[in-house]
Amino acid sequence: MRHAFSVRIGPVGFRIGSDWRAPIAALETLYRDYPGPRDGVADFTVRLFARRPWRRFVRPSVEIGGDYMLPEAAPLPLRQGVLAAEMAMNLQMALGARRYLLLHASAVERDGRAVLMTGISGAGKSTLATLLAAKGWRFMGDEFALLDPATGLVHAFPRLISLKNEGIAAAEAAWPAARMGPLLRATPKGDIRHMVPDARAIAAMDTPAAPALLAFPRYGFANETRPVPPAEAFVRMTQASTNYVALGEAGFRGLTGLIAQVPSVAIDYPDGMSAVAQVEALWSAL
Amino acid sequence: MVRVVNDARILARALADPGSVAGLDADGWTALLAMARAEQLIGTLAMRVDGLAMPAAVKAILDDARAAAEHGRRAALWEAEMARRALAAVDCPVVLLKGTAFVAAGLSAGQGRSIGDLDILVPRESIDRVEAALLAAGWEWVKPDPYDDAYYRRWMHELPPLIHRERDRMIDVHHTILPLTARITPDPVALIDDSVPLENGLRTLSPNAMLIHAAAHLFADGDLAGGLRNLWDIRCLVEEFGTDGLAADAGRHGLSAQVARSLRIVDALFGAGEATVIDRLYIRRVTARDGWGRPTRPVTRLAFYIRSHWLRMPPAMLARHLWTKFRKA
Amino acid sequence: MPDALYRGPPEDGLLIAPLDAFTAVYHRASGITHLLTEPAPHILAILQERALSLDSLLDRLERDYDLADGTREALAARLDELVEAGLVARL
Amino acid sequence: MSDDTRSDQDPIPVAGPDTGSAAGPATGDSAGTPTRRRVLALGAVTAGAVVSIRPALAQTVGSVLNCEIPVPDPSRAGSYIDPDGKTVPARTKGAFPPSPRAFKGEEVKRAMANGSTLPGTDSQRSRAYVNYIRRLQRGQGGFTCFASLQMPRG
Repeated sequence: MRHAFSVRIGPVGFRIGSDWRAPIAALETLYRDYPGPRDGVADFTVRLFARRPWRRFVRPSVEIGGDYMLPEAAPLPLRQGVLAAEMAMNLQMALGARRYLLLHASAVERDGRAVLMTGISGAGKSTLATLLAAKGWRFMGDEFALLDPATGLVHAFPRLISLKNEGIAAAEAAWPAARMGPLLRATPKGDIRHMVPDARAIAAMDTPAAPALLAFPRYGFANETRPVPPAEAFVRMTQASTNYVALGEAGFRGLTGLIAQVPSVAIDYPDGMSAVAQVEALWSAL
Repeated sequence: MVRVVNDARILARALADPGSVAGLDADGWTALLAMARAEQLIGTLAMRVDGLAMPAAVKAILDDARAAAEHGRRAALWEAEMARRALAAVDCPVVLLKGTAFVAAGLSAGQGRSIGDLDILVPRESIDRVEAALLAAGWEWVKPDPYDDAYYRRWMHELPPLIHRERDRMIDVHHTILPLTARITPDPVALIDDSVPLENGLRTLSPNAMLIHAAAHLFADGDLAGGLRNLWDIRCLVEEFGTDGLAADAGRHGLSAQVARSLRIVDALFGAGEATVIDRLYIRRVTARDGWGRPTRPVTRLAFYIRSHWLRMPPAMLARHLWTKFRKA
Repeated sequence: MPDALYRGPPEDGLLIAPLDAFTAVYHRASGITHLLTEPAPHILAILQERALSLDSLLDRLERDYDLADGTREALAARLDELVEAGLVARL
Repeated sequence: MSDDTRSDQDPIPVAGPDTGSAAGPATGDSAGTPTRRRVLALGAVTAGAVVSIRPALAQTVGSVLNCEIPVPDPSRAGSYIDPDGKTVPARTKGAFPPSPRAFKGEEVKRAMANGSTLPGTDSQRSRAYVNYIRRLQRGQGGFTCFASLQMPRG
C-alpha cells in the first residue's frame, strides 16, 4: 500500500498499510519505542483504505480492513485515523488470534503475578489499569490479556491506552509526563485520547506473569467486593473472550485452569481511587 | 519500500512446490501469508510447507493456521453428524459435498482446507421431507423474504439456506449441482447412484463426480471468487485418483468443456502445462490478489461477475431478475 | 417399534471440570462446551458406559440414587435436552 | 477462596474426590460399594439442565468496532418495514420504506434505551425500524452489531 508501518505489541506483530500518510505518521510517533515484528514477519496485516479512489481526497473516510474483516465495520473520518488503526488491529486480534486465549481484560503485574480486570469498558478497565500503574504496578494492557493455555501465564499486550471521556483527565492527572495522541472529540465512543504506556511497560512487555486475581470491576456503585461463583466466572469469561470457542480443547483447559487457580471477585466502586484501594486490599489479602 | 507483489501465482507455486518458499525473505513471507489468508488457503499452505526451514515467526503463524484448520475440520464433521442424526428417519441417501466431503473421506484436498457451510445433495423427491426434518431439528430459514424464497424454490439447485439456531452453522441442501436456470443440466440421479458410502452411512460423490462438481461450480456457475482454492481441490483430486473415466463421466453431465478447461488450468497454474489464450484470462482472474491481500484487476473481476449471471440465467430471465433487484434497491 | 436407545460419547470423548452447582463439559467431537446441572452429568456418565432405553436408564438411576422427584417425563425431558445438544445420540 | 457460600450447601455433583477429567459421577457409586446413596433431582419437565457456550464475538465487537446496522439488510434490500418490524414487499400499505442510510450502533442503542427516534425518522417510523432491528437473527446483516448492543457494558 502507499504508506506502511510495522510494529510489535507484546508477542503480536502488525503490518499496517494506509492510503493516507497521516495515520501512519501518527502511529510512527506514538509507537516509536516499540520493536518491529519478530523476524520481520507480522502476524496480522491491517489495511486503512478509501472505498472509492476519490474518497482519498473528498470527505476522506477510512475503511477498516485486513486479514480479518467484518462487513458491519463502519468507516471513520480521516482525522480519527489512529482510532481506525487501533480498531482494525483489535479486530485482527478478536477474529484471528489462535496462540493465546484472548481475554477482554486489562492487566497489571507486581512481583511476577497479575491482576486481570474484565467486564466493563469506558471509565472502567483502562482507567483502572492506568491508575494502578501510576501506583507502581507494571501495566500489561488495557484491552486484551493473552492467556497461554500451555503454561497458564498471561502475556502483556500493551497497545496504546484508549482513554475515554472522563477517563482522559484522570489518566492525565496520574501520568502528567505521558505522551498523548490527539484528542479525538465526538467519536462513535465519545471523546477518545490515546496514551503511550510508560517506558517500563514497554521494556517488560515480553515478560509474562502468573494470574493471581480475576476482578470484575463495576463503576458507579458503592464500594463492595464479593466472590464470584466459579460457574459464573467461567461463563462470563467465555463471553469476554472472542476466541474461546475457536481454541477448542486448549481454550477449555486454559480457562477452567484459570478459574480453578485464581480467586474471582466482583468489585463495585464509585470512583477510580476507591477501586485502586480495593484492588490493593484484595491483593494484600491473597 | 516494500517490493511489490501483485499476483497470487507465488501462492500457487508455494502450494504446488513447497520447496519454493526456501528463497523467501521477510517481505516475501508477509505477502505470501496475507494472500493465503485472503484466498482462504492459509491452512492448506501450512500443511504443505510443514517441516521445511522457515523463520520462527512464520512457523508460529502456520502452526496456528494448522490448529485452526483442525478445529474447522472437527466442526464441519460434527455438523455433518448432526445432519445425519436429523435425517436418519428420512431414509434417503445424503451425499456430502465440497470441503466436508473431502475431510470426511480423508482426502488430500481436505488437508488444512477451510470449510464454510455444510453442503449436502439429496434426491429431489426427498427434498420436502429433508426440509421438514431439518426444521424439526433446530434449523431455521435465514432469509424470510418472499421474493428470494420463491426464486430459490423455482430456479435454484438448492433450498434457501438454513441456519441452526443453537450452533449458528448454515446448511445448503442441494438436489442437483447447477442452478436449474443454467443451460447445462447435470444428471443428479447418476451423481447419487455413483456416490460412495462412508462408515457412518453418509455418502460422498465418486472421485470423478467430485472433480466434475468442482469444475461445474468454477466454470459454469460462480464468478471465480475463491477460484484458487477450487483449483487446488481439483489438483488434489487428480493427484489422488487420476483421471480414468473422467472424460466419459463429464460428458454424461454435459460438462466436458468445463472439466477439460479445469485440468488445463490446474496444469498451467500448478505445473508447467500450456494454457490457451482463454485459459490465461481465467488464470488472470484467479490470481488477482496483491501482497497486502487486496483484490486486484477490477475490470477482470467485473467481467467474470457479469459472466456468472449470464451463465446462470436465460437472457429474458436475467433481465427480469436484474429488474426486480434494481427496483428493490 | 422397539424403544429408542440412548448413547453418550465414548469414555475419552469428554473433558469434565466441576465448577460448583454447575459442571463444565467439553465435548471433543463437536468442540462445544456445555454447562450442565444435576442430573445431566449423572445421566451422561451412565450413558457413556452403555446405551440404554429410557426405562432402563430410570431403573439404573433409581438403583444408584435416591430420586428426589423422579418422574419418567422429567427424565425424558432431560434426555431430549442432551440429544438436542448432541451429547447423547438417540439410536 | 474461589468457592463462595452457595457451593458449600450444594455439593459438587460430579466431582468425586480426584475424579480428574474423564470419570463420571455414578462410576464410584455403581462400581464399588456405595457407602451412602446420594439424592438426585431429575427436575421439572420444563427446567433446563444444559446450557451450551456459544462464540462470543458480539461482546467485544461493540468495544472493538464502530459498527452499523442497515435497515433492512442487503439480502432483503428494497423491502418495506411494517410497524411490527417485519419485512414486507415494497409499497405495502402502512409499512415504511427502507432507510436510506445504515444506523450507527450508538444511535440504535439510544433509541432502544430511551425511545428517542433514530436520525432522519419520525417516531412511528423509528419504532418500526427498532422493531426490525430487535427481530434480527444470526446470519442476517447487522445482527452482530445488534447483539453487541445487548451486552451490559459500561
